[in-house]
Amino acid sequence: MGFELILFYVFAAIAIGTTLLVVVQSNPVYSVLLLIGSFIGLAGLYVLLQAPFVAVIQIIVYAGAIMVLFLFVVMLLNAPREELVTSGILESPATRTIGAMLAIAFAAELAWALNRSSRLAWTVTDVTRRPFSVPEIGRRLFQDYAFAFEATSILILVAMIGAITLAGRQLTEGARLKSRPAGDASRTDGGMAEGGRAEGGRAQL
Amino acid sequence: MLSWIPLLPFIGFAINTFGARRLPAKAIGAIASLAMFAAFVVSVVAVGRLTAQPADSREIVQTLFTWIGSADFQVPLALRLDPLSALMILVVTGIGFLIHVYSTAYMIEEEPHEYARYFAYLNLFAGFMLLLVLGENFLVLFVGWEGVGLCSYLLIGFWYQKGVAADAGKKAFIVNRIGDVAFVLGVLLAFSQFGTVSFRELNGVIAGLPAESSFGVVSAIALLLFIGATGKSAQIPLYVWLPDAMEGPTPVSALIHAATMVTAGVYLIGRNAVVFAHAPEVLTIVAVIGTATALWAGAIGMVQNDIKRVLAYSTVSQLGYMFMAMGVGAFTAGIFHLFTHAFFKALLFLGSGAVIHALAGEQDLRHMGGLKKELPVTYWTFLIGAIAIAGVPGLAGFFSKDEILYRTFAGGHQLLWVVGAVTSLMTAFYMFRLVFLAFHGERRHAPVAQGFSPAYPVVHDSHHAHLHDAPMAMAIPLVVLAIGSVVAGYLNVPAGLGGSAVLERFLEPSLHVPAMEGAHAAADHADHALEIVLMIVSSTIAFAGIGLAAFLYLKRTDIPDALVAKFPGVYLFLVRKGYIDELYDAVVVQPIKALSEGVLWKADARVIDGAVNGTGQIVVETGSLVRRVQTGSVRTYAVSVLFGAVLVVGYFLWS
Amino acid sequence: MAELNHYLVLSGVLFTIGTAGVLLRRNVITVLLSLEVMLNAVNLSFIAFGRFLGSSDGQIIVFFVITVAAAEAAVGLALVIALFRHVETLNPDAFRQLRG
Amino acid sequence: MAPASRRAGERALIPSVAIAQLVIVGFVFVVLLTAAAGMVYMERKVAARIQQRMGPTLVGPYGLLQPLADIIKLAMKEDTRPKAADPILFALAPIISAAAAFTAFAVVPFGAETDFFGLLDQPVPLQIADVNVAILWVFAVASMGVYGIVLAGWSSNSKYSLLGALRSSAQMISYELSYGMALAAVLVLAGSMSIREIVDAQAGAWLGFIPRWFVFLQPIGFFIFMTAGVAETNRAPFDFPEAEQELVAGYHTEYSSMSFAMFFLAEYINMVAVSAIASNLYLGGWHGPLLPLWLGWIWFLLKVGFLLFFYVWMRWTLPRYRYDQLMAFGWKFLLPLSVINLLATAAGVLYFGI
Repeated sequence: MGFELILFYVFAAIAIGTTLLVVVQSNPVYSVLLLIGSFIGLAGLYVLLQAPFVAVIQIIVYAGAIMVLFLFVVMLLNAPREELVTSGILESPATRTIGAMLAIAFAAELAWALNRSSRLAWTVTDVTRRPFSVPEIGRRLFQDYAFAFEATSILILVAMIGAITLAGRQLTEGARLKSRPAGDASRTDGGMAEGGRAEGGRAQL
Repeated sequence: MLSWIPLLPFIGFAINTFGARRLPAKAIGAIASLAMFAAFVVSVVAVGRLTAQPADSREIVQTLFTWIGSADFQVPLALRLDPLSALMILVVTGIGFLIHVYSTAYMIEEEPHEYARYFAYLNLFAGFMLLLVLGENFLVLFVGWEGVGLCSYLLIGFWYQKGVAADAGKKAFIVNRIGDVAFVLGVLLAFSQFGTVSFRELNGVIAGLPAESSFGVVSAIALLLFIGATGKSAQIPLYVWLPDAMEGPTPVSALIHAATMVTAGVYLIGRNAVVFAHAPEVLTIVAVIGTATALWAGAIGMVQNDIKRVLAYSTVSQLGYMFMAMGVGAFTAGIFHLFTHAFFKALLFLGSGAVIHALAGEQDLRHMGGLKKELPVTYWTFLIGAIAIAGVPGLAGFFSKDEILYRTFAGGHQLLWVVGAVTSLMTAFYMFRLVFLAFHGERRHAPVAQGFSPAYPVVHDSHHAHLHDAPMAMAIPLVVLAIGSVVAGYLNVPAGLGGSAVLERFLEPSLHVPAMEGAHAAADHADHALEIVLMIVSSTIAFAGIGLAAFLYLKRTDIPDALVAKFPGVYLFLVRKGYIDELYDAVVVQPIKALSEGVLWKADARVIDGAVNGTGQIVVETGSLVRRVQTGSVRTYAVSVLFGAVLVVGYFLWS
Repeated sequence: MAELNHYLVLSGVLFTIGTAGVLLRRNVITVLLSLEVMLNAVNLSFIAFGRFLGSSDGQIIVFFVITVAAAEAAVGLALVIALFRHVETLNPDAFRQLRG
Repeated sequence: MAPASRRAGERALIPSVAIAQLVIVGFVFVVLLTAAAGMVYMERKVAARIQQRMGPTLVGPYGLLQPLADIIKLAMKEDTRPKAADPILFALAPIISAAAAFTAFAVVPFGAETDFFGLLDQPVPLQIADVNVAILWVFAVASMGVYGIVLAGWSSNSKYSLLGALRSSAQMISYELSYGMALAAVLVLAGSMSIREIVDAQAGAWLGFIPRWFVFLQPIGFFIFMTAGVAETNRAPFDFPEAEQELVAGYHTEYSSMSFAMFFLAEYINMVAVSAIASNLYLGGWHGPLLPLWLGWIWFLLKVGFLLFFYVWMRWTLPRYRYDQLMAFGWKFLLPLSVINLLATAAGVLYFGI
């Protein structure tokens, strides 16, 4: 049992453990942090897979940017713990049970598919043991995948604008205030008050 | 360089369209006229270059760009200048320019922006007309063809406040459509059969074929094109729009409905001389139709009382002459007549315009008379025009018309010749009836200004006041055209009079028709004696007509009324233009109306609307069913997605 | 050393966990996190395949996945905030206004 | 963190080298700790000098033992925690910060390869791990550092902490962009992401006397890097997280004793890391005139020292920005500037083969 295999099991354990906790955790803040942990585990696996570049990117973008975003939102919304008894909201237990069953079925299918493919016996060509150097990845990214690259950049731009328009409050509220008769401003105040609560964070608990 | 010829008027059009409300009237008129003059100059230069080339291969082609390119169907937007089109552009730009100048004075009483609109249309027309005559292939020609049709519609209905004018415009447009359909069909047939829409290629291909003894493809093409021509050039049965077109401003009648557009049909046949030459039956049809039109229109023209309508019918009749010439294979003669006719008919129209202008809108001959003293310039120029058209020796009309008659006779169509001769008698008669009624005798006063078109505010009460003769801007074009009407004929003095048929030899390359060699040869070494004789005959006919007119309308002015009283039927028949309009209305218009009514309330309302509404209904129904799926619960959606995933994966695992 | 199947099994497990999270949790944010988990599971299999087939495509595709994930997170979270302002809860079952 | 270093260890086949590696790791750790302590002393001294005071003098000669005293004092204190605070995160936050600070150093070389005067049968690089994506690694760890602060602020459940945390995280995220752009410009020049290779690319001199340091090719880049670096480490004039006048002590208001010390430690280690990286990327690392290569680490220490002094100097010279000014500066000036700088560099490399 080689060193690399040990590492694999270590990282796999980290990934699975943290991920499980992410899902069962009732406090979103913990979920976020645990997910970061699982990302780091995955990054380790990427390194084992001779993809250090992706590993680092994974940490920078996922752990460093996206998760910070999540954390901020959680803090901004003052992360209400999941209400175990859902008051007023009509739950659909049927969907939940069906969902659970489907998830299990899916897992079964995956398992089946895997032990099928295990007979395919992948063999590693030694050429690929060397990690792909960053320059060559970059070259492929900007030559073979140039179009996809540009498309994604546009996607990002659109997402950014969309996020701002969706979540940006004071701007839109201001605009509404201008465009609306003054009598209607009460709702805006409500919004502001709520914003204040969100800003205040857990301090109010 | 060629492209500039149609382009210049278009530029003028653009300027006058967008500057309509900003530019002063003088500027507008000046711009329009300048555009035409520039086009004329360019044309002259172009023609100069053309003539510089060796006589048998004279042509300048300018391909601007590939207009339509699909597989083997390549249509370039190309202009081609050859002797025929050279003649045409000279006529269009030259006479067009004169008429523009004339219009600047004639339309001066219009509102400024109306004035601009008028000149914009006029320029637009000129541009399209030039495109028409310069087009290298059928499609380019067709653009011009439709363009001039549009402009004629716009200009006939220029005073759209007048219901009559608007109706006349619509009538012209619709009647022209009928011809255009045939024209398009002809072009399509030609393309499907010979795979080209270029004149030269088509004629080249067909020249290779033997003349069709029986009615075949070429004949079909020729016939369709001819029908198109009848639409544009107001021949039986589609001539009915031209008289009504007189509702438009007089200069428009002069330019579009006398000198240029209406001759497009003749030009079309000349352009495709080879095609027609290979379809003898169609040629015969052309000849017969032309002759019939000439006679019929002449007959109606004799009894009309509206000065412009007389001229209109005269135009129709003269066009009939041209078609007759074409029909007997005397293409040169036909084009020649087109050329001379452009001069004197434009002159006559402008003259009548001057009269109308002077009389503040009066158009009825019965309320004119004695204008000789008051409108000297108009009178003399008009007189020259009349003499020219009557065919008095020495003037333009004589040479061209005589050429046609001679060719007809020499071509072995004696019957047509007889009819033509009679028609020329009529021509002389109604022209001088017009002259005498309008200018001689003493003034028959009009009921004071009423029934005038709103466009003519009463300048002054026409009672006893001194009428003002044509102002400079109108007089000069009249004089120039008068000169033209005199000298134009000498371009083509027939060999019989020791002339050397310059024009004929000039046009030869364009109108040269291998298949007609025989006829031409026959005509050429037909003894000049015959030609002289025929000339004498036709001149005497002309004089006879003049004399008759003089006798009836100067000496015994009672006889006409007596005649009317004697044969009321005939008179009424002619005055009512042979009830043709009524006939068409009954035979064509009403049935179509009834049919469309039926379609509207049966097919349209029930079937089509039903289909549409039904579709909408179905959509609504299904929607109200399907919307149940949209539970709005994100979880449900997620579950369904996963369900799909499970299915797909499962499928791939089993297969 | 670790075979391809090790990685595939791992990715499958992670994916299932993520799926379960998406379907069962009552907190939108946790649901979004579970989505990220699923994406990562897929990324892992991509890279594993890429490495064992000896091509760099796997890694490149992962870049695109990460980019899209970033966009998705941004918009998704913005939506969460906007929704939270209307209905004072994060329970996905509460967002029912779009019922047909 | 872990994967990279472990891979380095795995690469070393000969035991003695492996031992040397471990030695180096421990050495780095110790040096960093002492460096932090030294920094405290230096900071106080320099501050004092700038303010025309004597600074610490009592503890030990010239007050050299002052840092030790500080540490003991901190250790002695009671470790308090607000009632409503989130216990786990409250404890975790400082650890994350410190760990991130240390990890950044894993890829920073501080000297040429050496065999320690023949002690080893094969030269080892003076560095923990030579990764071929080292720069990105630094970047990644820097982004990890944010969590320590955010969690500290949020978990200690006090307005000041939260505001400080939000501010500092926003600030760090904003400045990371310019930071990364500046790094990118350098690696475009060097054509590699391994810091060691970048340093070696700066060996030698132009015209014999101007050392081939990238700072001469990248003056703007250096400026951007240092500015962003200061902002990353939340030092003056960008020390908003602990803007005393506004936020008491920012995100670590509620912390005391060792957990506070950890933040303190993290801050100083970050400074050292940034200085070390800066001197590697721009000032030619251990390359310099007059000294043989195996003594290059002296040059390295000198450069780092100078940069650290520069830090302190700045702190006591420049006034603090206002928060909106800070953001405006970061987004509207520094970022565009760094983009332009990157483009210009790329163009230069592409067309003039610099």
